Amino acid sequence: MHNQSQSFRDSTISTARELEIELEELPDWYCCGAVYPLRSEDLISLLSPTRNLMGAKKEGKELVTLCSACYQVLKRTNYLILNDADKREKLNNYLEEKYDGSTKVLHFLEVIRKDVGWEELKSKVKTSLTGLKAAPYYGCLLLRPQKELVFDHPENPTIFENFLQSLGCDIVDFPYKTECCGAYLGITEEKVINSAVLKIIQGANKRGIEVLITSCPLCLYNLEAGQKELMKSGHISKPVPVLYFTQLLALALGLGVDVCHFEEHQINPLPVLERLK
Amino acid sequence: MEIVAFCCQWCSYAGADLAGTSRLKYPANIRIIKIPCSSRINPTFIMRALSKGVDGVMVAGCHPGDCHYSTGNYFTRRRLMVLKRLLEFSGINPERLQLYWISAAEGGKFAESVKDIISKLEKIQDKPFPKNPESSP
Amino acid sequence: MEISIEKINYELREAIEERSNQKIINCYQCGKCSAGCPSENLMDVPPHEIVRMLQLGLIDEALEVNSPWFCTSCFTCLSRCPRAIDIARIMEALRYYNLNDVFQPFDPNVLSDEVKTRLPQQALVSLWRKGT
Amino acid sequence: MRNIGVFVCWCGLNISRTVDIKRVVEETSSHPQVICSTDYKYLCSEPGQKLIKEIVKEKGLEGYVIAACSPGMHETTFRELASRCEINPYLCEMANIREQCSWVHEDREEATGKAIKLVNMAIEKVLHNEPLYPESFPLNKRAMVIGAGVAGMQAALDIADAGYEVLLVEKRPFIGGHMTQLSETFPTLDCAQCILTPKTAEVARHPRITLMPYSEVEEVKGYVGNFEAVIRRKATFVDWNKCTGCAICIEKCPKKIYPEFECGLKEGKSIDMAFPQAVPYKVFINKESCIFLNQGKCGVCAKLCPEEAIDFQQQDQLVKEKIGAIIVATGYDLIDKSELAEFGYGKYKDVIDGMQFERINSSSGPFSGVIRRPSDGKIPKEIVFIQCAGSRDREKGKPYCSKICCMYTAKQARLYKHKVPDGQVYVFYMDIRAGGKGYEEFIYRSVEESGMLYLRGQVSRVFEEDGKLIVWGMDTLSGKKIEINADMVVLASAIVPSNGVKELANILKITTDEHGFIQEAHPKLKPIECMTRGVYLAGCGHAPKDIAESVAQGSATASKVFSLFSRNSVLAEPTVSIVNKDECSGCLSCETVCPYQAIEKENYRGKVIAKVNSALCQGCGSCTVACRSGAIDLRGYTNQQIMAELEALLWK
Amino acid sequence: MKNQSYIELTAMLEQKINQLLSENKVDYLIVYGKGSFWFKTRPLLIRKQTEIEKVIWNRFCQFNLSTFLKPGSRKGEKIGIITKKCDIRSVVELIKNNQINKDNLYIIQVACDGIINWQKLENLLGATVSKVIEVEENALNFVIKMPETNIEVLKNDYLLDKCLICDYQQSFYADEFLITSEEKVEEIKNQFLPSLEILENMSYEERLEYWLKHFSRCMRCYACRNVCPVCYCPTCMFDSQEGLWISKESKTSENYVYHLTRAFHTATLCVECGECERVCPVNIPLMKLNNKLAKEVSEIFGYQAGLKVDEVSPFKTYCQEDSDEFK
Repeated sequence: MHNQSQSFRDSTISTARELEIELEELPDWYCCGAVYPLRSEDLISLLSPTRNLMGAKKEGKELVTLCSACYQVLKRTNYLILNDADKREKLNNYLEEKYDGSTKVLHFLEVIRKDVGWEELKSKVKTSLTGLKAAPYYGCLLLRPQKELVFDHPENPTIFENFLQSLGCDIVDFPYKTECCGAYLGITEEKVINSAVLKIIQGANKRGIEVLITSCPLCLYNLEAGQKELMKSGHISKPVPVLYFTQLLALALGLGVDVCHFEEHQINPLPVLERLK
Repeated sequence: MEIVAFCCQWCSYAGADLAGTSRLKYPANIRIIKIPCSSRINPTFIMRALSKGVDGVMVAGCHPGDCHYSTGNYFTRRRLMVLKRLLEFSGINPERLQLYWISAAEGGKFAESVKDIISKLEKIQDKPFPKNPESSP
Repeated sequence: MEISIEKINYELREAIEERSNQKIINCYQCGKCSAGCPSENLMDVPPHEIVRMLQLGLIDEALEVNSPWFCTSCFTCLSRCPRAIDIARIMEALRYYNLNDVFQPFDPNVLSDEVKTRLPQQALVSLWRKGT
Repeated sequence: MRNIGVFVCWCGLNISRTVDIKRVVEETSSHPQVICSTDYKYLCSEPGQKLIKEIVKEKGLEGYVIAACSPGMHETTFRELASRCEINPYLCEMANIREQCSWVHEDREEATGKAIKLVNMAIEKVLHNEPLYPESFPLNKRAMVIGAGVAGMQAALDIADAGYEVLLVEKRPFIGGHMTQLSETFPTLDCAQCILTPKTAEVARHPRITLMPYSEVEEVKGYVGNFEAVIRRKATFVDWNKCTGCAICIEKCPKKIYPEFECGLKEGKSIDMAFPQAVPYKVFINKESCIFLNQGKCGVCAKLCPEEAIDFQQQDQLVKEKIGAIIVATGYDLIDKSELAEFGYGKYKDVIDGMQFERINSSSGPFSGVIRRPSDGKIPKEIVFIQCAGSRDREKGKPYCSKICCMYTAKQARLYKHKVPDGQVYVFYMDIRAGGKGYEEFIYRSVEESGMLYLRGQVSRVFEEDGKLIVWGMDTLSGKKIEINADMVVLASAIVPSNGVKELANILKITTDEHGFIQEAHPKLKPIECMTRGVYLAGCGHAPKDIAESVAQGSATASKVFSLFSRNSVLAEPTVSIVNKDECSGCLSCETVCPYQAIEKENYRGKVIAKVNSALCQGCGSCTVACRSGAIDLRGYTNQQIMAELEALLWK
Repeated sequence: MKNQSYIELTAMLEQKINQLLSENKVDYLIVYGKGSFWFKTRPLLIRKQTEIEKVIWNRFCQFNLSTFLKPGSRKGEKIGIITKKCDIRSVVELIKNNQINKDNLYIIQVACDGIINWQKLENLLGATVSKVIEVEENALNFVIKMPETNIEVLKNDYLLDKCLICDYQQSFYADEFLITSEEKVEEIKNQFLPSLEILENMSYEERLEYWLKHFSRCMRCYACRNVCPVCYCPTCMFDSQEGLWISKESKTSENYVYHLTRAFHTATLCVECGECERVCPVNIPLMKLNNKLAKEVSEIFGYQAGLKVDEVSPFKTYCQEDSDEFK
């Protein structure tokens, strides 16, 4: 994140400060592995997320993630450790010390909902984003499988909508918000991305959506890269900028554009955002 | 080896019958006493049986929640939990008392349970209650 | 198609059930998974048919098709499946059995620098994870 | 001490193959109380029973043991035989040497040894048996039917026609149940109202049926033949003795609401009548929405009512009723909207369930019979029906088949085609289950004549785009993913038990299955009896079923009630607990363990002691263990008997 | 607690009783009276104020008087009873099990500092026990005054086991709690007698042998049953159906069934007052059975007998979520 998603990082850190949420980088964190291991015997891949969870436990803190993928991996790992005694046992054999699954895994959105609250957030907004036709793009990893993540309703999630509402945006009902972007296949199987992104962007255009909001670096990348491709091939004319929810939050809280690093984006959001100031 | 089985007539006794109609085989040293509900089993029956040198007592009832008398087996469960510990404290290997939940549809489970208790009893080293204790100590 | 006891590969089916921890025979072929699958259009065989193949023990056939490689593990199928079958896990298991023969590890150097700078590590890590 | 006879059955080869019958006979005849022991090929056969009868006469037996199959099989046979031999039936015991001996053991030696033990145990038990005589209780020849749907009404009518009083309790303010909401019915397509109204009218005017609409059962005490029910008659705020149904009040009522009857599709008033043919033909006030009841002003209806029937002071009333039998016909509801989110149900107006379609299609419905979509009233040109919406879905906790969806979907599709000939119908199905007279033919007539498209597969998602409903489905037969831009989507939603059934079940002490449907006493042989004697079961409260079946069940329960009422008293099983008054300490430990509240208090020699209500007692015997002094014992399974069996078993 | 305070308490007691009788609050009282021997006491039933001076209160008042409520409970007479804290729990059980009506009962709890186990004194002094003048005490020791010498013994060695684990100073459910000013309140100590562990650690065979040895000495005099305050059945099951459960002869196997059954029957009711063991002529360690069951019951169901009048005994109710150790 320090390298490629400064936008995500800085916007988060600054907004958190603004909202008086104490964030602290996990000392010597490990990469969670990005995908939750789906083979039942694959325990090794569970180790690094477990180490992170244990790290948080040592700190006696809740583990907050920004990225949907990390969220999915950490929360599911925790779920497994909590509910599968046998696997817990096996895992603990690999670990320096026992971990029991007691760490609470939260997404930054949940933290805002829990510690700030939508009403409170509204009151903190300096530049309301009224008139900005925004739609959330949840993607997959935040919502499914609901049984393990219990993040929001898998078919009709609302947490992003509530968030955007408090920022003053005009919410557009966007059925594609829960459709997949093609995930890591973006690298090897372009057509997966293109077909997925095409659906999503066309849907967005039809509804006059000006900006899509996400919390997943990969979603963001795919949506942007995909759009560029599709514009080349002329499948879409009107690109839709994609932003991290924290960037929009930063703007609303009046923290200025520099924390947002809009230059990172392949589809420049500024034209859309100009209006706001 | 001699084993007494108390079976409630609605679930486990019917289960035993099913084991029969499905011609499942199990050892012959089990004697079934039919009772209306496992909650009819007076702990003294079990003490009596064991003190007369029976090797094991098997109690079988409907699965918790499916009791024909709706709550009977919940009481059985509590009573036997305590009885098991009392027997153990009195010097009788608690394995000698086994309780199984067997529904009328579980002929297989009945046969298995009989084999189970027998294999457990075979493992037990210590002798059952002496036939004439007067001479023993 | 001729089915025979020799042809039906139960060992491998069980192995796959084991690895994926899914009861393949639970599927009653409603097709809900395929209907919602984002990459169905790119697969030679839609997800529910893969499961059907496995049910019939036609493992070799199942291993030949490209479908597993197009599964993005978005869990849409799982979250709507009336029988709670996690097809993503089944696909993962199939990928696993395929790796040995068809898989050639991905070389990041083929990517343009432009892509490399922008692409989140998450993408590469996932890809390698899935492909190894 | 008694003279016992032992009869050992060969059961052809079934027993004799593994058990040495001769030895069993010899060994047992050595028992001091056994004055004769004999065997026969088939004891249950005519000659077998004749043989027993003769020997009983000749030897003057006072009780006997039958060593044969399981008591579950033939106990009744041989106990009836006993009474024909002038022996108390409870002096006959069976030794189960087939199911629990010859069939499960191979070693002849062991099997024979066991058989002998089992017979000895039975002998000991008989020796300690007491002759038992079933107690009889008077019974109250009056039935209560809970639920005035088509099943309940049928039961009520049959019973009333047979000359018995019936109490018909219905929680909605009108009778007829869900059938009143339907437009036409499969497979004959005759109008639901047209075939139902004659029945509702008949129920209303029947001299022996007491109708209790807008009422709910609060409490039921007692036992078969002698139940006592407390029923809450909810306030309608209208004096129904005065109301003539002139409907002026409805016309003038300022408060608009969306009544449940029209499934939220058609506007109604706060004071209203559910539908034009409602029985009773009376208006009622919706407590939640009425302006006067909530804000204390308005009262237009009261001012205008020519009969001065409006009574805002009206209160719920609790009435006590004595009845002898109860029929539960509580019916069904449809699965909750939130469960079907992937179909956009509850989110998009034009995604409706089957019942809503019935209302739309009904001439008294929101569009007076013209098929329009709720959102904009347009006539849908492309319509998608989705079967198994929630049914057969383990994950939604409804693994069962709702049974009627295949049929009513075909019906609705067909009716749609009749009214919108140029419209296109798509039906997503998983299997077609049309097991009923003329059902299969009906389905195929629909498919062939009306040219609708049946797609084999489920729908994954429905969402709105450009004013259309995008349906993502699968046709597993072609292996193709199907995308349809539809104008309207109709879900054949899963059927669930109507709410409140669980509570009612507790009140009636009957059981419900894991889905909340009421449990029958035996899935095959007692499909309409409940676990509690005197309580019977009809209609969809038991499981999803169609109108014909519900009616059949209604009549079936009625016939059960006849056979109960045809006697002047009920016999109770004599195998019940009994208290030894002098030994009872009055600690009443037995009271709390009794599942049937059969233990009552009684004053005896200046102390309070326990008393068993033998009508309530079901003979589980839990009390006999709770009782430390052994003052309560269970007839037929007394401590003596069980100990005797135990002793016999320990003989070496 | 000095002898002085026992004398004070006795005075308070007499005064209270006097008041109760004079105001006809009770028809009679069950109290402690002087026994046949200097260290013995006996239960006493007094109806008249004139009998009051017979009332005593000292370190030898061992009986659990609630035993005498069993017969009294039937006739509607008003009864007053003197109890130690430990005994009240059995009164509570009798009330819980409808054996006596609280309205007809007046409970006087008297502060107690532990009861001296006189069997141990006898064992210590042998024949000279008759020479004892009195037993004084200081902080740690009992001082046994003899004509020639004084013998000092450690208190805790000569108190009843149950007293070692009892917070006897607290008032509990009594209508009247008599306590002198200078009392200190002790906190409750470990719940269960350590002596169980020895038995618990034996092998099954050793344990069986241990019990059979004891049971073989049982004469089935039924004293344990008759003295037990919670053995309130008008007819015990072993009497009612003679020879049904066990044969009349006192064979070890029969005794085994008798004692285990009794232990099971009193489980959830036994308040561990120790009367059964006290009265046993052949000193069978019956309390070990009772203590064990009390321990198990409280571990499984978190229940202790005789603590609350409105508490339901675990055998009279059930919970679907009970741990299911059976298959």
